[in-house]
This record gives sequence, C-alpha cells and structure tokens, in this order.
Amino acid sequence: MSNATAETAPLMFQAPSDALLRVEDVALSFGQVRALKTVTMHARRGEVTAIVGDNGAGKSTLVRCISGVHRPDSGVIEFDGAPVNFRSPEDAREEGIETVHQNLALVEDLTVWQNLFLNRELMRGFGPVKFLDRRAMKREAATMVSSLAVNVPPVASRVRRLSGGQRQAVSICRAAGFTSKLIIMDEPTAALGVQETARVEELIQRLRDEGHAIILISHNFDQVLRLSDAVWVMRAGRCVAGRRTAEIDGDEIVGLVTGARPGDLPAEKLQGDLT
Amino acid sequence: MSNATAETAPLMFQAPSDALLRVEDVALSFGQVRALKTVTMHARRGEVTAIVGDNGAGKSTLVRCISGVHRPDSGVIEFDGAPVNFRSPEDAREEGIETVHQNLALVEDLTVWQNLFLNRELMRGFGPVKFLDRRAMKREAATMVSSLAVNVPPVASRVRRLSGGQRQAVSICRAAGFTSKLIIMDEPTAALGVQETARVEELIQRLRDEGHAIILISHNFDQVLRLSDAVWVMRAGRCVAGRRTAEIDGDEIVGLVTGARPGDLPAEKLQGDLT
Amino acid sequence: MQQPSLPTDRAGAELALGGPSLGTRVSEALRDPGRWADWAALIGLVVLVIVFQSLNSTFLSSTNIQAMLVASAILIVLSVGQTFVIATAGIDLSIASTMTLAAVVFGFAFVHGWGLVAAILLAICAGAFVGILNGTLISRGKITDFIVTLGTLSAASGLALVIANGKPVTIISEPLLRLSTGTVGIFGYSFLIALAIAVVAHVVLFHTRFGTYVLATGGNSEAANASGINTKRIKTAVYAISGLLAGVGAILLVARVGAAEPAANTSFLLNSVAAVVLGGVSLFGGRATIAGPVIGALLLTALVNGLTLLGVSQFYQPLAVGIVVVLAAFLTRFQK
Amino acid sequence: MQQPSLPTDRAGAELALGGPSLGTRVSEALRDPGRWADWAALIGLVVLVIVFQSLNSTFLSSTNIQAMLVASAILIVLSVGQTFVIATAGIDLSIASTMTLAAVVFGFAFVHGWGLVAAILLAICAGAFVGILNGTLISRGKITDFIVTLGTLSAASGLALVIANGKPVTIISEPLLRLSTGTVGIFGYSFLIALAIAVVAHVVLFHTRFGTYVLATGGNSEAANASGINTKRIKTAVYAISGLLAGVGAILLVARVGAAEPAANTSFLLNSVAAVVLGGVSLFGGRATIAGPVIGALLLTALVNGLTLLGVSQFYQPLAVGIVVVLAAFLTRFQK
Amino acid sequence: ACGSTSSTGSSGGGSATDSLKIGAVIKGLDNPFFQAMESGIQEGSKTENASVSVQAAASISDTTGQADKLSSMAGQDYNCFIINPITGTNLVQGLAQLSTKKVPLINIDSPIDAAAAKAAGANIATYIGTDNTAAGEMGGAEMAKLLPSGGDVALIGGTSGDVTSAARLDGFKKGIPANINVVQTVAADWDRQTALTKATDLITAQPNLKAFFVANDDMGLGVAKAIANANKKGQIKVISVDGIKDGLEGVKSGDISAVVAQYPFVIGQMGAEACKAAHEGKTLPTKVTAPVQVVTSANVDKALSSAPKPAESYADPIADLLK
Ligand SMILES: Nc1ncnc2c1ncn2[C@@H]1O[C@H](COP(=O)(O)OP(=O)(O)OP(=O)(O)O)[C@@H](O)[C@H]1O
Ligand SMILES: Nc1ncnc2c1ncn2[C@@H]1O[C@H](COP(=O)(O)OP(=O)(O)OP(=O)(O)O)[C@@H](O)[C@H]1O
Ligand SMILES: [Mg+2]
Ligand SMILES: [Mg+2]
Repeated sequence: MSNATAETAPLMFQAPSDALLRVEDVALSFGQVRALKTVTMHARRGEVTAIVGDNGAGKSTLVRCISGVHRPDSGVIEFDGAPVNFRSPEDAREEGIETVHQNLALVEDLTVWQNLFLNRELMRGFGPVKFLDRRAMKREAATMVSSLAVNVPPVASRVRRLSGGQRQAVSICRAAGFTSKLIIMDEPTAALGVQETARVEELIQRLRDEGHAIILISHNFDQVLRLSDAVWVMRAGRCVAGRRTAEIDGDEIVGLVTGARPGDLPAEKLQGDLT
Repeated sequence: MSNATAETAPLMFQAPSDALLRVEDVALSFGQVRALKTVTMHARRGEVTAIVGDNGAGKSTLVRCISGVHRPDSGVIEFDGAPVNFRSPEDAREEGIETVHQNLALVEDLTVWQNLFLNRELMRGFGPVKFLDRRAMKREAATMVSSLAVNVPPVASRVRRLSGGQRQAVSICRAAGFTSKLIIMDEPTAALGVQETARVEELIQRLRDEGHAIILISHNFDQVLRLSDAVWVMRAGRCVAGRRTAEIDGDEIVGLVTGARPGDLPAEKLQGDLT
Repeated sequence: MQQPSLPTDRAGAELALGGPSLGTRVSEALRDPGRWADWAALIGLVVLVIVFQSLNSTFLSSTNIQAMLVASAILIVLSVGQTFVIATAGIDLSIASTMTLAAVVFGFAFVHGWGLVAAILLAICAGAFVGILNGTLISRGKITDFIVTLGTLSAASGLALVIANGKPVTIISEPLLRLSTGTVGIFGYSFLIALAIAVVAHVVLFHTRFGTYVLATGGNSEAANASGINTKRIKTAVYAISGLLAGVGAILLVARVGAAEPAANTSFLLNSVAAVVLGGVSLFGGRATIAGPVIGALLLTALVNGLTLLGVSQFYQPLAVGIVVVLAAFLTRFQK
Repeated sequence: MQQPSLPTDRAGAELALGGPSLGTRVSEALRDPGRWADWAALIGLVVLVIVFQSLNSTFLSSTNIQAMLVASAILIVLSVGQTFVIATAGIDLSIASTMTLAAVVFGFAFVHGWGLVAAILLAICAGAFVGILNGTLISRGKITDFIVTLGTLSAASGLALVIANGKPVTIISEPLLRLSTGTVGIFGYSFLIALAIAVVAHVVLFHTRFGTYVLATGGNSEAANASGINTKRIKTAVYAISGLLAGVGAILLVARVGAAEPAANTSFLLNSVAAVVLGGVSLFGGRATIAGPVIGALLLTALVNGLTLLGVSQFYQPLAVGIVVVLAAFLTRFQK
Repeated sequence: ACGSTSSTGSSGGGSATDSLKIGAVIKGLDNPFFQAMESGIQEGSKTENASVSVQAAASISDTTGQADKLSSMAGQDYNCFIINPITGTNLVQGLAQLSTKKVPLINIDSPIDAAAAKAAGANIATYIGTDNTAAGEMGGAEMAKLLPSGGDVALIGGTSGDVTSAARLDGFKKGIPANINVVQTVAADWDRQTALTKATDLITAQPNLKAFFVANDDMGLGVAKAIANANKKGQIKVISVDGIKDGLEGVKSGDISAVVAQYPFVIGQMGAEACKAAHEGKTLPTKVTAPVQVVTSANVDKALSSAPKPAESYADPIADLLK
C-alpha cells in the first residue's frame, strides 16, 4: 500500500488510499465455468480506468459483480472506503454506481423517453398526489438524445424500432444523466459511428473532469490509450496486469491481452488454474 | 453501364455487367420513418464491398431488404442477373445470400452447436429414416468455433450464457459455414477483441479469395480501407457516394459520412427529402 | 448533453394532464400499424352491434343496453385486474376462484352479523390476501406464475367450500339489491363502479411511476431490475391488485346473484383473459391499455346477449361465440 | 475454420443413438442449476409417493398402480401434444374441446355403422383438422394463439353438442373394451399407448430436424425465420400434432367410459398445461422435454388418487391439490 | 328506475286471443336431463298461437351467465316465463326486472328462494318440480332394501358446492337406516370419466364397500364401469338419480341397481302448460309436485317403454286446468 513501491511494483499492487473502488480476489463461477478466477483491481476518482481483454475474458462478468447484478462467490469489493455487498442493482445504484451494460439494458417496448427517465421520472403534483410529467420528460429527452446522436430518433418511438447505434446512444444518455460517483461503460462505442464515438469520448472526458470515476471497457486500444488514465488487462478470468496508461503502449497491451507477455501475477496466484 | 465514363462518374453509376447484386432506387418506410429513401448500389463477386454511414443511416435496413427480412416499398433488387423479390429470408438463403445480422439472429435457448447447424443439420439415417447426428455436429462445431474464438465456449452450452464476443463468433461461423454466393456481415467485429477481429478479417479475405461476394458494414474505417475493394457511403437513407477503395482515403470517407462533403447524388435524386 | 444531475421532480409547471391532445394521440395511433391491434375489440364491438341491431331492433333498446352494461360490470372489473398482471407478462388463473372465495368470506361475515360495510371490507381484504400470496410466491419463491395461480385457483376454491361448508348463503340486503338494480340514466350502479375502477386503473398505468414500472417489468424485467426497479415488489403489487379487484368483483357478484356461493364460476377466468387479449394487450407483457380490455369485456357480453336475443339455440351458441371471437381478432388483419 | 461447403448429411457412420452416454448426460444435467427445474415434477412425484405410501399402504399395491397408470393415460397423451405447442411459445386452449369433438365424431361414425377402424381414423382426422385450423389461423392469420384456441375451444364444444344433439352415445365394442381393461403386467394397454406416443414424441423433438425447428421457433422465431426455417409451417404443424393427439385421447376416453359424450372436459385443459409446466417446460417456449410433462401428468393423477385413498373430504381436496401443486414447484427451490 | 315497460305485447294475464310467447331459462346444456326438460317445454307449448324460446346457462355452475340470459330476455315482449334457476337466488335481478311487468313466472325444478323473490318484489305464479332432497331420500330408502344387513356406502356428487348435488346427497343421508354407513363422499364434477376414476380409487380404498349413491345417471354409468373393471359387478350396488334414457338402460343391463327418476320432460311440459293456463286466465295452484319414481330391474321395461313419461299414472293438476 505504500507509494514507495510504486516505481518497482506494477499498478495492481498499489491500491492507493484514495481509490474509489477496490476489488480484491473476487471469484465467480457459473456451474462449471469459472468466469472470474481471482480478480484484483481498483479505480480512482477523476480518472478513466480502462479494462481490456479478449472475448470471454470476464470483463462483463466483473462489471456485473461491481454493479450488483451478480454476487461474487468470494472476494471483497470496497466502494468509497467501505466494503459493500450489493444484493441487487438497486443497491449499487443507491451507492452511486451507474452502468451501461454491454447488452444494453433497455426496455424495448417502452419509448425512448420512458427508458431515459426509467426510475427517475419527472413528476408533477397536485398537492400530495403526483403524476408523471410526460411532456417535460419528452422535451428533456429530446435534448439529451440529440446531444449524442446524429440521426436523432423521435423520443416517442419505441426502443424496439431504433438502429443498433441509436440504442447505444440512449443507454449512454441514461447513465450519464444520473448523478453517480462511478460510471461503468461496457463497450459503449462498439456500435457507434465516427461522429457519435467522438461525442461519447467527449462526454467521458467531461464526466471525468467533473470528478466522476469512470470504468471503460473497450476493444479499441487506440481509444483506450487516448482516453484512459489507467489500464487493467484481463485474461481468462484474471486481471493479469495493471498500468498507468502513460507508461504503456499499444504493443504492450496487445502482448498482455494475447498472453505473449505473461503479466505481473505472482505464481502462487495462478495455482487455482490447475483445478 | 459503359466503362468509358468510369473515370469521370463515381462508382455508383457504373453498375458493371458482372455485378452479383444490384440494388436500384430501393425505398422503405416504417410508418412515418423513411428509413431508406432511394438507395442504389451494387456488389461484385470476389470483392469485399463495404457500406459505411452514421448510426441510423439505414445500413441495416438495406441489408434486411437484400436478405428478405423486409420487402422494399419500391425499387428493384437484382441478384445474379435476375430481378428478385424475396418474400422471406428463406427465399434469399435459397438464392445463396447468407447474412450475419447486427442483432445476431441466434436462438438463445439452443446450444452453440444447434445454432451453428440450424437449418442444415447433419443427419444420419437408418434407411429412409433420418435422425440428427448430434455427435458429429458437436464435433464439427467445436472445430469451427475454435478456429475463430480465443476463449472457446463449450459447444454444448446455451447461447444465452455466452459473452458478447463469443456470440458474434458463433454468428460468423454460421454464415461462413454455408455455401453461398453473397455473404453479408453487419458490423461483424463490433464486439470482438483484437485477436478475434484479426481472425475474422482473415476469414473475410479467404472467403473473397474463394470467389464469394461479401458486403461488410463497419464503423471502423481502418478496417474498411484494409479489407474492402469498394465502399458505399450512406447518409440519412441514401447511398450518397460509391468509390473504389483504392481511390479513397479515411478523410474522404469521414467527410462523406458526416456530410462535410456533399457526395455524388444529382440534385433531382434529392427532391424526395423535402417531403 | 444534459447536466448529469437532473431535477427528479418539477412543481406543476404544466397542468394539462397527459401531454399532446387526444386528437393528436389518436391520429398518431392510427398511423402506427402496430397499434391497429389495440383497436380490434372496438371494431369488433361496432360490427357486432350493427349486425345484432339490424337483426333484432330491441338490441339497442335502452333496457337491453342497460342490461348488457350491468351484465358486463363484473367482467370489466376482473379484466382490469388481469390487465395489470398480464402487463408484467404474468397471468392470474386464480382470479375467478379468488372472487368465489371473497364472496364466501363476505357471506360468512354477513350472516355472522358483521354488518355490510365490514363484510365488504373483509371480502376485499380476502381477495387482496390471495393476490399478495400469489405475488409473493411468484416473485420471492420464483415459481412460474402459471403454476402458482393454478395452485391458488384450486386452493381458493377449496377454501371457499370449506368456509361455506359447500352451501350457498342467501344474502338479502337492501343496499346490495339497490347496487345491482339501481341506475343513473341507462347506467347501472355496478357498471358505473366498474367504469370508475377502469378510469383509476388507466391513470395509474399511464400517469404514475408505478404504471411505468409495471410496463418496464413486463417488457424486460432484467433491464428494469438493472435500472434499480424492484421488480419483485412490482410483481407482488400487480397480483395484489388483481386479487383486490377480484374482491370487488365478489361484492358485485353477491349483489347480482343474491347469494354467496362456493361453486366456482370458471367462465370468468377464461373470459377475463380473453377480454384482455381481445383488447390488444400482449400476453408477453410490456404493452397494455385499459380501454382495450374494457371494450373486450363489453364485446364478450354483447355477443352472448345478442345471441340470446336472436334466440340462437343453446347448442349453436358456443359455436357462434367461438367463430365471432376469432373473427373479432381477425378483423384487424384487413385494416392494415 | 470449416470449409464453407459442409456435408449436409452423413451416412450412418456412428450408430449409437444420442451421443454421450446417459450417465454423462444425467450428471451434466445435475451440475447445471438451470436444469434443476426440469426435475421438479420427478422430485415432487417421488415425495408424494413416499408420503402417500407411508399413510396408506394400498397406495403402492399393484391394483392401485395399475389404476393410476391407466387413469393417467389420456392426460399424458394430451400433455405431450400440449408440450409441442408450448415449446413454440404457443398454447392450445382448445385441446380438451377438440378431444370432446373427436369423441363425438367417433360416436357418430360408430353408430352410423362405419366400423371401428374407420371411426377411429375419422375421429383422429377430426382432431387433426381442428389443430390445422388453429395452426393456420395463428400462423397465416397472425392472430394470437390464445384467442384462436379460445375461439376453437368454444366452437369445437358447440359443434360437438350439435353433432351429438347434446346426448351421450353408448359405444359397445369388444376391442375398445379390451383397450381400456387389458394389461401387460401392471401396465394397461392405454398406458402403454400413451407411453409409446411419449417415446415417439421424444425422438421427434430431440432427434429430428423438425424437433430442432420447433425449439428454434419457440426460442426466437425471428432468428429461426432469418435462418430460413419456415416458422409458419412449424407453428401449423405443432397445432396439428396437438389436435391429432387430442383425437387419440378421444379414442382412449371413449374406450374408458364406454360412451361418446359431448361433455366439456374442462379439467383436462388446465391439467394438460399444468402437467407441462410442472414438467419444467417454459411457457415462453424454446425449451422443452417430454419426460417432464409425462411425469407431471403422473404427479397430478397420483395426487388425486392418493387424496381419495386417504379419504380426504371433497371440500379439502381442492385445497390439498392446490397446496401440493405449489409445493411440487417449490421443491426445486431448495435443491439449488 | 328499471323495467320501464317495453313497447308492446306485454299485457299481463292477457286475453286468450293474444298469441302466447313463452320465454324459458333452464340450467344445463351438455346434460341430457335438461335436454329432456327442453323437449318437454317444446312439447307443452305446441299450440297454434304459442311460441317458445328456450335458453340455457353455459354450464351447471354458470350462475351469472344464466342471470345475464334472463336479463336480456326480460327486456323483450315475452308474456310468460319458465324459470329453472341454478341456485335459489342467482336470477333475483332478472326477477326484479320482471316483477314490474306482471307476467306470470313459472318456477320449475329448482325452487327460487322465497326470501329472494320477496326482496325482488317478484310474484311466483307456481312451482312445479320435485324436491331433490326428496329424490335423495327415495334413493336412501331403496338402498335400505338393497342392503338389508347394512354396510359401507360411498357417495359421488357433482361439482363441489353444487346445490342440486348437495340436496340429493343430503336427502340420501336422511333416507338411509342406521346400519348403512356413509364412509366417504367425493366430487366428480358431473363427469362420467372423473366418476370412473374416483370410483376406482374408492373401490381400492374401501375394501368393504357395498354400494355407491351417485348424484346423477351419467356419473352413475361411469361408476358402474369402474365396478365392472374391478370385476365386482353385482357385489357393489349403484343407485343414481335423474332417470335419463341411458340410466334406465343401465338398470336394464344390471349395471345400475336402481335409478330415482325425476322426469324432467314432464316438468318441462307442465311448465309450458302452466303458461297456457295462466294465459287463459286460470288460477294456478301454488305448488305442483312432479312425479318421482324409483326404477329397478322389476319395473325397468315399463319405464323404458313409457319414457320420457313415467310408467305409472301421476297427478297433473295443470292438465286438469286446461281441460
Ligand atoms: N450467466 C452465465 N452463465 C454461464 N456462463 C457465463 C455466464 N455469463 C458469462 N459466462 C461465461 O463467462 C465467461 C466470461 O464472460 P464475459 O461476458 O464476462 O466476457 P467478456 O470479457 O465481457 O467478453 P466480451 O468481450 O466478448 O464481451 C465466458 O466464457 C462466458 O461464456
Ligand atoms: N422496424 C422499424 N420500425 C421503425 N423504424 C425503424 C425500424 N427499423 C429501423 N428503423 C429506423 O430506420 C432508421 C435506419 O435504421 P438502421 O437500423 O438501418 O440504421 P443503421 O444504419 O444500421 O444504424 P447503426 O449503425 O446504428 O446500426 C433508424 O432511424 C431507425 O430508427
Ligand atoms: Mg462483455
Ligand atoms: Mg445497423
């Protein structure tokens, strides 16, 4: 935990005292599939922390553990200084963790504005009786979406009708619209066009500058190098390396991801793999 | 149709006689949404034809018209020299058009091998009675998937369990496994990792070299420049430009996609936009 | 992009309820082919009325309209309850048995001298209790809705038999008789009650958070859950609503037949689901209206009434009902 | 990567049916918590048998087992048919009425001197006809399965009343009598027929193309369609199967009661769906087994048999049935 | 408020020159008992200027459906109603509608609850029928003859909670002597197949069972089949209630020991004739007891030949009125 070792030891063993999120030795199996073996990583306020890795490496599963969708079989997750044990996404959201899931958790049969304001509806009241303020929500939704999307879908159309990228834009708008401490984005720009990608990158930078912590999962290493402050590399259910982005280049990332470079895990941590 | 104008007129007006697919003035509206205004394009055997464009530009809708999911409101689609009017994806597939849809048309409750062999099951017979050859399908499925994926999912696991990239790999395996004249891939590498992307690109090149026509939709312009022989740019429901890839560079594509460059459509074609 | 922090509530800046005008919304709905299905029941109803009226002129007489509306009241109340459940992609098979149980509970309380109001409240509570039991077993116990409500279907009717000792209890109560026979114009009191319930249900479904959560839970419960909606609570709530409305239905039933009977009235179960589906609500959840099921219930009632007026033989009536139900659903196919 | 061109058929290189050994598959199934639900019915059945046997030793007497198996035959046949429909995310509400209609058609043909075989074939054809009608209206007419089969429920029972003129027809036929009373060991012929149908259904569902297409249509009909499966034809086919099996059920029914009656048989409808769902088949389609629904049908039959043997009062029986059905579904919750 | 009299034709009591329009609402639909009743009604109203419309509930438990049907008919210009309610009170609302119209109301088979009729302000012109309890009692008495030394009997009823079934079974229990012991009562939903299954179970459960009493003939035939399947024909007796043709055939073949026949045809016919009599201005007796007869192997041939009417003569005060 001391900064003295910062130069010699890789990032993953540092766990700085100001880390907003600290994940330690988290493991999760689905029946026979050991999706996460032991994962240790952390993320800091005001930084973009990237997670990279092959398909099926366990990135989304890790994210789902952090955001309360899955409960880890073992290990500790600390958020904002205290260990947490989320029993549902609601718990995580209440603590201030907002997630853009890879499978785009939108309700297809609801309209764009209903999805954007799901669980944080604008209300207007007659005394104690409160009703949805549909008009205000539609208006604000239109502004929100048009700031990200180029071909703006009508906010009153159902999400089922949207193109792949339009859906992703709606997801991201949703997540960014909440006031949260940590925003997790699982491959947010995978389906986006060039212009939209640029806007999302701007958004990420703005959120970071406002002091939010951001976890970004991406297969686009250029993007990772451009946006992130720290990078974690996952391989087959483990975080095998963590680096400050400034200290790494594309080749090293590729090497770590593919396994051409072994990573920094000490041998005793790898024991479990034999079983 | 003459090659004489090839130098002066852009690609889109050439419609060479050896084009495998020719789309002319195809239009499609969903209620109020004019997803395709008038689209004209073509694709040739032994070439990779890329389609690029912003989110919601109409790329996937165009693909769905070609592969028989939607029927265009107007316009002509010619395939292999004859006009076609597919009433269902089955029709298109029988003609030799295979598609990897953006929304990954997999059956989540079936296993990987069942999805791979859906509608082309291997059978073994006792005389005239034929049963599924489950064992052979599993075995072949394992080989097929492991050639594309790095973290190979067990072929007997249900697709519902797979990671985003693993699903995409299964989809692509499916499409490549059929003998078809035209293979359409709608953002095939969007969810893939670096290694998997490289393998898919190899696959695409191999399929092209075998003489298949390939239509590739991608937001990754580097990939488009690397792989394709011709590029079509879509904007707001139209093909606004078509080029040989050799004659175009990344900046020009970006310009055409964003509208910074107007494209090559003659003014009379744009009339419809006023309504 | 919006500010990350959004106001979560706004004082009534705009007071007009519901945004765009009715006209706009109707014309919007008409342009959207996917929504034609929502109007199947209405078209069916209109066609049916025209056919019956042309065959028998007493069909649209005020007495007959009044009789039909009153006859439809119970079915409307049950269909509204069923709509909430179906909107979450569930189904409440116990709705008719719950009504029977609530009726018997009412009868038990009434003859044991509880007084009308207390007996009514007890009956409604009994209905709501079954609903909450259903909801809890389904959401907490994670058992399929179909099995749970099939179980309570059987259990509630058994309990009704036990409580009533297998015998109907005659209820003679002046206010209840007035409830079943009194009218305002051509609208019977029981129909007005059903209508009021439908209006409240509409407001709840489309103008409150709860309604949005119901639709979200039905549309994609994983996504609803991931956005922090407590889908278990919502599931429990819709079954509670359905049970509660079954309790209300029980009061109307007792008033109508003048007795609390333990024999199950099974036709209400299938009819309540049929009204909802004819009303254009998908059994797969996520999309619903209240007007649709209400019209569906009216359609089913008018159908049997019309066939009776025309003197169609008892053997041919089920045949006719079956054909008309399919035709009513089929009508919309030609509208697109 | 494979060659783009794949062999579409292979001569029987391997003759062993079904790939991995049974042992492997069972242990695989046990390790997969998602599949525990498939075994709910079996666990429920075993628990029920233990409880009943310990309370009344005649429960497992060979006479009683034989009686139970014979009593379950019709429900098994119907549940198998219902399974195919539910596997495509549909539901066949008309299954019991179709059986009634087929029984009446059989009776009509029989008393009009058609001869046993011809009458049986006609009855089965009548069932299949209703099924094809259902399937066509659902797949071509694009009307919700629920409404279509609700319509045919009503129409088929009406038609049965019309054909039978509302009266039962006594059928006296030596072969039919033997069918209902003959046994091989403790297995009655009718149970053996039901079992044979279940085995064939299992092979069709898991070892033929058609079966895969049924599951694909239920799992994701868009995807199935996009991969060139004619989902309309599949939908029509499953309803035809369900109707056909209702026809077979009708023969068993006529043989059992010795008469062709226009009675509604409504309990068979809910029980057939309950058996399927208890058997672990999802109402949302895409996943199915045949063994599950068969065990579900046995469970439901054993339950009523056991309660009667124990002398549980008629009022408490529905209560007990309801509770046990929910418990049977609940059992699996503790297994995970 | 309601019952603002409809346009024409509903002249109460009416003169003999008016045409007679009879509306009838009866119970079952898929049950031969009520079909015989319908034929009786049709038969009884066969006169040149009388017409009849018979409506039935969708099933024996469809109380509200029956009420709906009466309500829709009440709005029309029928000038006499024949009513066979599913329960004592389920038609109370339609009766309230009819009460203001002063048309004669003939109650057949199941009695309308007197208090309910009073609350609705309805005036029942006459009741024609047999008490189901009395029919059950006759079954009990016959059982005493069949089992002189007593023994165990089981009862099979219709749908649980059904009124008719409960009355027949209760009557039976009243009618049996002390040495006959009711060991179990089960519900078989008025369904032959269910009755067969449950009877099979009961034969297994009660090895000393001597007889079944069954709430209707259709189920009785199912019970007889169960006994035959168990090779106990003759050892276990069956008595059922109704007297439909198949039931009588069952007695003839020895499958059923005795049937308590209620002659729904006669009840229906008397109902229609009561309408005629009322239309002609005659005063109806307040209660007419329809014939009930126990049919055993001794008198089954006569019963069959005279079906759907009873073999022995019976008092018909309504026919007397019309003479
Ligand atoms: N619910 C589940 N049940 C069983 N296995 C699962 C489940 N979810 C994920 N897995 C498995 O866990 C592994 C990790 O999956 P995960 O989705 O975390 O990968 P990922 O790193 O996000 O990959 P991608 O880049 O493709 O999105 C995969 O092998 C996947 O098959
Ligand atoms: N079924 C539909 N009903 C209504 N509108 C639709 C439907 N399908 C697509 N659209 C609309 O048509 C337009 C084009 O959609 P399409 O999916 O073709 O875009 P795309 O170019 O593939 O975008 P992306 O890059 O995001 O995948 C979008 O505005 C979309 O909202
Ligand atoms: Mg992922
Ligand atoms: Mg697209």
